[in-house]
Amino acid sequence: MREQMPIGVTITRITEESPSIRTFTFDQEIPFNPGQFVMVWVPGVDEIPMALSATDAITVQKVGDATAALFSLGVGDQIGIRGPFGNGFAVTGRTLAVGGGIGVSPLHPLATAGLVDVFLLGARSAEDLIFADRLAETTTLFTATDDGSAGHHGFVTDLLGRIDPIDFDHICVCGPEVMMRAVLGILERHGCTDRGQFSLHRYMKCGIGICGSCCTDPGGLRVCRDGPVFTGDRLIASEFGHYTRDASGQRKNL
Amino acid sequence: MREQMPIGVTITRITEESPSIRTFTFDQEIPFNPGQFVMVWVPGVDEIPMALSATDAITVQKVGDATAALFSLGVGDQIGIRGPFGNGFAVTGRTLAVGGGIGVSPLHPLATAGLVDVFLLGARSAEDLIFADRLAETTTLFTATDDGSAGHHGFVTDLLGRIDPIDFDHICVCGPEVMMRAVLGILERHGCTDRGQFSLHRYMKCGIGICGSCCTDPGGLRVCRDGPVFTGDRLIASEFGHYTRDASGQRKNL
Amino acid sequence: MVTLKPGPINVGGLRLNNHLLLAAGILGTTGASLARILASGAGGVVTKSIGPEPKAGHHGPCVVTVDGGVLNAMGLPNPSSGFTRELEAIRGQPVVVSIFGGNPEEFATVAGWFAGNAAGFELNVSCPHAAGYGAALGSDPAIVEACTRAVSRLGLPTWVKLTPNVTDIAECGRAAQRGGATAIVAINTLKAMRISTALRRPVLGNTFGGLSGPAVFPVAVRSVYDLYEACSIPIVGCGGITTADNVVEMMMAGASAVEIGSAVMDDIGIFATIAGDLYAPDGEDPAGIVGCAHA
Amino acid sequence: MVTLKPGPINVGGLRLNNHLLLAAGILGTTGASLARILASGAGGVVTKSIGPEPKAGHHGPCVVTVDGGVLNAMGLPNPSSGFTRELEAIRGQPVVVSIFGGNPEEFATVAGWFAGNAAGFELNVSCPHAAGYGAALGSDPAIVEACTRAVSRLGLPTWVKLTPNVTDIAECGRAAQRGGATAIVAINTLKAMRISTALRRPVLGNTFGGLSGPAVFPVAVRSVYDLYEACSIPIVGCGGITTADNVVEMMMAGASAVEIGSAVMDDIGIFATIAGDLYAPDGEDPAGIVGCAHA
Ligand SMILES: Cc1cc2nc3c(=O)[nH]c(=O)nc-3n(C[C@H](O)[C@H](O)[C@H](O)COP(=O)(O)OP(=O)(O)OC[C@H]3O[C@@H](n4cnc5c(N)ncnc54)[C@H](O)[C@@H]3O)c2cc1C
Ligand SMILES: Cc1cc2nc3c(=O)[nH]c(=O)nc-3n(C[C@H](O)[C@H](O)[C@H](O)COP(=O)(O)OP(=O)(O)OC[C@H]3O[C@@H](n4cnc5c(N)ncnc54)[C@H](O)[C@@H]3O)c2cc1C
Ligand SMILES: Cc1cc2nc3c(=O)[nH]c(=O)nc-3n(C[C@H](O)[C@H](O)[C@H](O)COP(=O)(O)O)c2cc1C
Ligand SMILES: Cc1cc2nc3c(=O)[nH]c(=O)nc-3n(C[C@H](O)[C@H](O)[C@H](O)COP(=O)(O)O)c2cc1C
Ligand code: FES
Ligand code: FES
Repeated sequence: MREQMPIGVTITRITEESPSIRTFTFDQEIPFNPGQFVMVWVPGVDEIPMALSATDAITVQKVGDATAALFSLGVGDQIGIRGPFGNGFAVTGRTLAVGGGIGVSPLHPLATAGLVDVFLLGARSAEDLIFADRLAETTTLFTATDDGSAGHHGFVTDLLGRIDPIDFDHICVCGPEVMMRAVLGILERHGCTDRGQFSLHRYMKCGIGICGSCCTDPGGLRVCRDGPVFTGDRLIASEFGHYTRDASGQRKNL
Repeated sequence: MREQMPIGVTITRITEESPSIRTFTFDQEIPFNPGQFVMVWVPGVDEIPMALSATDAITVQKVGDATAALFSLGVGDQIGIRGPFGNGFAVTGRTLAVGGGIGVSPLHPLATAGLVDVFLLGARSAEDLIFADRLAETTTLFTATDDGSAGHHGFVTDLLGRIDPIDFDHICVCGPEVMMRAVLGILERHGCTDRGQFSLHRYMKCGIGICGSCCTDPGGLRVCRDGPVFTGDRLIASEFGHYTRDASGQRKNL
Repeated sequence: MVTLKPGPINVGGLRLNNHLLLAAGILGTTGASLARILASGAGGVVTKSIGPEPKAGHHGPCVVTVDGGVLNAMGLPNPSSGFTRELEAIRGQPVVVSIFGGNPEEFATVAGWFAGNAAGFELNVSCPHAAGYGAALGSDPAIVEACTRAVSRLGLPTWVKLTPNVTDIAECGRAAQRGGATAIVAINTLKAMRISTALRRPVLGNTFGGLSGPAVFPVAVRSVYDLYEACSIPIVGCGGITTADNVVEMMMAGASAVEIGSAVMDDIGIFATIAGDLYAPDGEDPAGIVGCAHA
Repeated sequence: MVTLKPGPINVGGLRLNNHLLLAAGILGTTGASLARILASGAGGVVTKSIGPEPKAGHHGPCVVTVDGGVLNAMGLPNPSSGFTRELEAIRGQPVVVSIFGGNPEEFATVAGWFAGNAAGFELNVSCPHAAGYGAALGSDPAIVEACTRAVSRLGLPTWVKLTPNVTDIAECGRAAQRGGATAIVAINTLKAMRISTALRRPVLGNTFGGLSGPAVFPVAVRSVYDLYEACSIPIVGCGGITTADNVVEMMMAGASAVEIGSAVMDDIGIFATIAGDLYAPDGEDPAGIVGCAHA
């Protein structure tokens, strides 16, 4: 067992992507594969999993204590980073990305690496469609908003209905689990669940596959270590889209 | 710090070299440089330093408890081996070896490797001139005995008087410390102490340079780690030939 | 290397498929995960420690890896009685339910919930980083005895897991034995901590935690050896095991079976790997190995 | 990385050339060897522990290296009063004489021999493998206090080295402080053992020994942190240090200086190596670092 203490990084830039989403750029590059995540230590508060949205950045939606504490930090403040952990996306050939809300975060470095051909991006409204400009530079971007304030008026899954998934070797997906389950359903109908790569969120404590808090039913797959990216065929008969667990290990329906 | 527990070896052959000296050959080869030693664990008794006289053998003179316990073992019995430790001899070019008594043990593998040109071998009497036949095969061998029962009647150092040490790039020496000190004196007179490589014996407990029991004055050189082989120039103004220390660290004059 | 004859074994009232159990708190929060480890070659599994109330555990960081080990302060997160449903998927298998409480009554209450579907219990009186639980009780032999008695009374196999963070672990072992333990498990983690020099504060959310992994193996072997001299009930060795040779060493120290935790991190197939090295048709009778290093 | 301003320091009554001392029992049997370490960059040295009678120590094996550490059972070999002559070569240098005895009187006797040429004393009430000495005394706070008082009475700097093999090291620290210690040293080795599976017996001649090296670093940091909260005298951190960052971490936990032992095995030039990384002209004031990880 090799030592892997958190490294200390200093925040060098904070970008307000939307009222509830900020990108924190720091002073060190972390070599990673798009889709891998780090454990972000907010000193005195907690440590939480976050995808790397770039080699030196995380993009965070404020949802609770630790993310609020992150939002209270400024340029020059320090945070701790452990990782990168997990498998990340694995693509070759034609790739479609489907991101919903903050789920665009792990897909962003895949796109900026030039590995995404078509990108379907959904959010509640125009202001939540983050990274859209940059994604449009390297991918063919289609957007959807719940309120119709930009792009297609409706769900990002609607956009998928207009595309033939079979045209793509890989379909990389990250977003709310209900949305991801809907995408999986579409792939199932096309008989290509194995082309889907879904990045899951589960409650994580260790990030290194030992504590058990992120294990999923029925296979006992560890999201932090065996994932966070799983192909659709491994998710089809699972808890995915149905329930998850909280910090104590109790089931919570989605 | 890497794990280095003693390995268990099984004695496969016991050769009686003389009434008080036996070679114990075992079932495993230990890659080593001639002059390196191992710590030999006689289970239930003690652990003592012994030069490797071959890649799979030690040659032992019975002098006290642990060596007596070794002599009580038979073929099929197990002992523990830690090592090899220390530096060993380093020779290139023309090499002279000078061995006295059991001191021939670490010089033997140097000779069998074809690295010794001339070998001066001394002992109390003919029966103590161990390894002589084998040494004669690969080196030009001259012998001396205290009682004149074989070779020159007198000390091995007398033989050195008939040879010009300056003809050799290296003079490798192992034997009783008084004899080694006499050799060092001869080299000093020839102004070539740096060509001498003396293999020292000191009380050893750890064998890995940490406990301090084998440290010499005045430099604090560790025989187990910085040695056991030292060039003559590093020994000239030292305790070498004058005193040593016992298990408690008390000085004992030689 | 020493190899052992394969086959099921009986230890401390339990029948196990082999000598290798999953240690408590390692991938032990869900039935599915325990089933995965059983399917991967473990002879038995110990669950996450379950207590009287659901607990979210300590704030993070909860785990960091260090040189030769793992440092953790999970804080005993657990779903409490809700865990019964996790056991449904693995009913009838060699599943030891690890339990904790703040006093003998709480131990008895928690054990009661699982009396129907646990093959046995392991009492956690040894976690070094949960105020009021674990080692807070386990360093007092009288409390160890009382907690053990409260559970052993139920008549199910009762293993007691001890802490090495005491002056004399043998005294705690004797206390567990007096309380009716059917086996002793040693060891839980060593109380330890690290500081982030970059952030100038303890790295664990809880400041203190427990050290496990190869770093503690020599301490675990010593503890098992001590306990073997002091007690007559079987001992289950735990702490730092990563190889089949480590298993043999623990058994020679006096362990009748072993638990493996941190090594799962580097290789989730560790049970099959070790079993492959440890067992051979012409292997020795394991009974002859247990405690053979004692003079 | 944090760097410190170089320069001599004062700790527990001693003036040291830097924060880095050689730990007791490591290359500390002869004056020449201590002089070598001083010349190689150590800020001070602690000698081998010296006792009331010459001792040959335990039968071998006395030392084996293990994964991330060293396991030893030297058995306190020492030349007793004869050691005074070893100190002649290093008179006037920052040499702490480590001493041991079986009771307060013996501690006082041994200390008396060296009162003339020791810069200070370190009381070994912590060696885990010498019957009747070391940890046999050091796990009883009352005895720790009495031994400390017997030596501190001489008026020389009196450091007391504690064992981590107790339920509560802070209690022992407070006892040393009451006894008049000018500093506390933590930690000595962890009680441990290994078994040779090939030879089916404990590998150390003494069966039990002490674990040191990187494996124990998290235990040492925790001990120093605990002691810093419990005591007001300076603490000297020891156990598993191999890098300058480890030194900084120990200091943040509360150490005013550190001792380094096992790391000398892999690099006898370790003091210069660490000093080279640790000190810089524009480094921080060390006083600001000590204990800064405490909330
Ligand atoms: C692999 C992975 C990658 C992620 N990447 C991103 C990202 O790029 N951007 C982003 O904004 N969010 C990301 N998240 C989600 C993020 O971890 C949570 O939003 C964050 O932990 C919430 O913490 P909190 O204290 O602010 O919220 P809380 O008040 O603690 O809880 C809010 C919700 O967040 C979730 N949560 C809380 N703690 C954890 C935890 N330790 N592990 C997992 N989920 C938790 C729970 O579902 C909880 O209901 C990712 C999660 C995972 C597992
Ligand atoms: C590097 C080295 C290589 C050696 N190679 C050989 C060899 O090839 N063949 C051989 O016969 N002998 C060799 N010796 C000497 C051998 O180690 C001792 O003869 C042996 O340790 C004696 O042990 P004992 O218990 O039988 O004797 P004891 O009764 O213990 O003592 C007899 C004498 O042996 C010496 N001795 C005892 N224990 C040790 C110890 N742990 N370390 C060093 N010296 C000790 C002491 O000087 C003592 O006075 C070597 C010694 C060293 C240091
Ligand atoms: C992440 C983690 C969580 C743990 N949780 C528990 C627990 O809930 N109950 C318990 O008795 N021991 C727990 N332990 C201790 C282990 O069961 C085991 O005693 C210890 O890790 C030593 O074994 P190892 O070196 O094989 O990991 C935990 C250890 C780790 C690393
Ligand atoms: C070979 C060896 C001998 C030791 N001898 C002593 C001793 O005589 N007195 C003592 O107080 N500590 C002794 N120790 C303990 C060390 O001084 C130190 O406390 C311990 O090794 C932890 O530090 P480290 O990890 O840097 O080695 C010894 C340690 C070793 C490895
Ligand atoms: S977060 Fe611990 S196993 Fe995944
Ligand atoms: S034998 Fe220990 S230092 Fe040489």
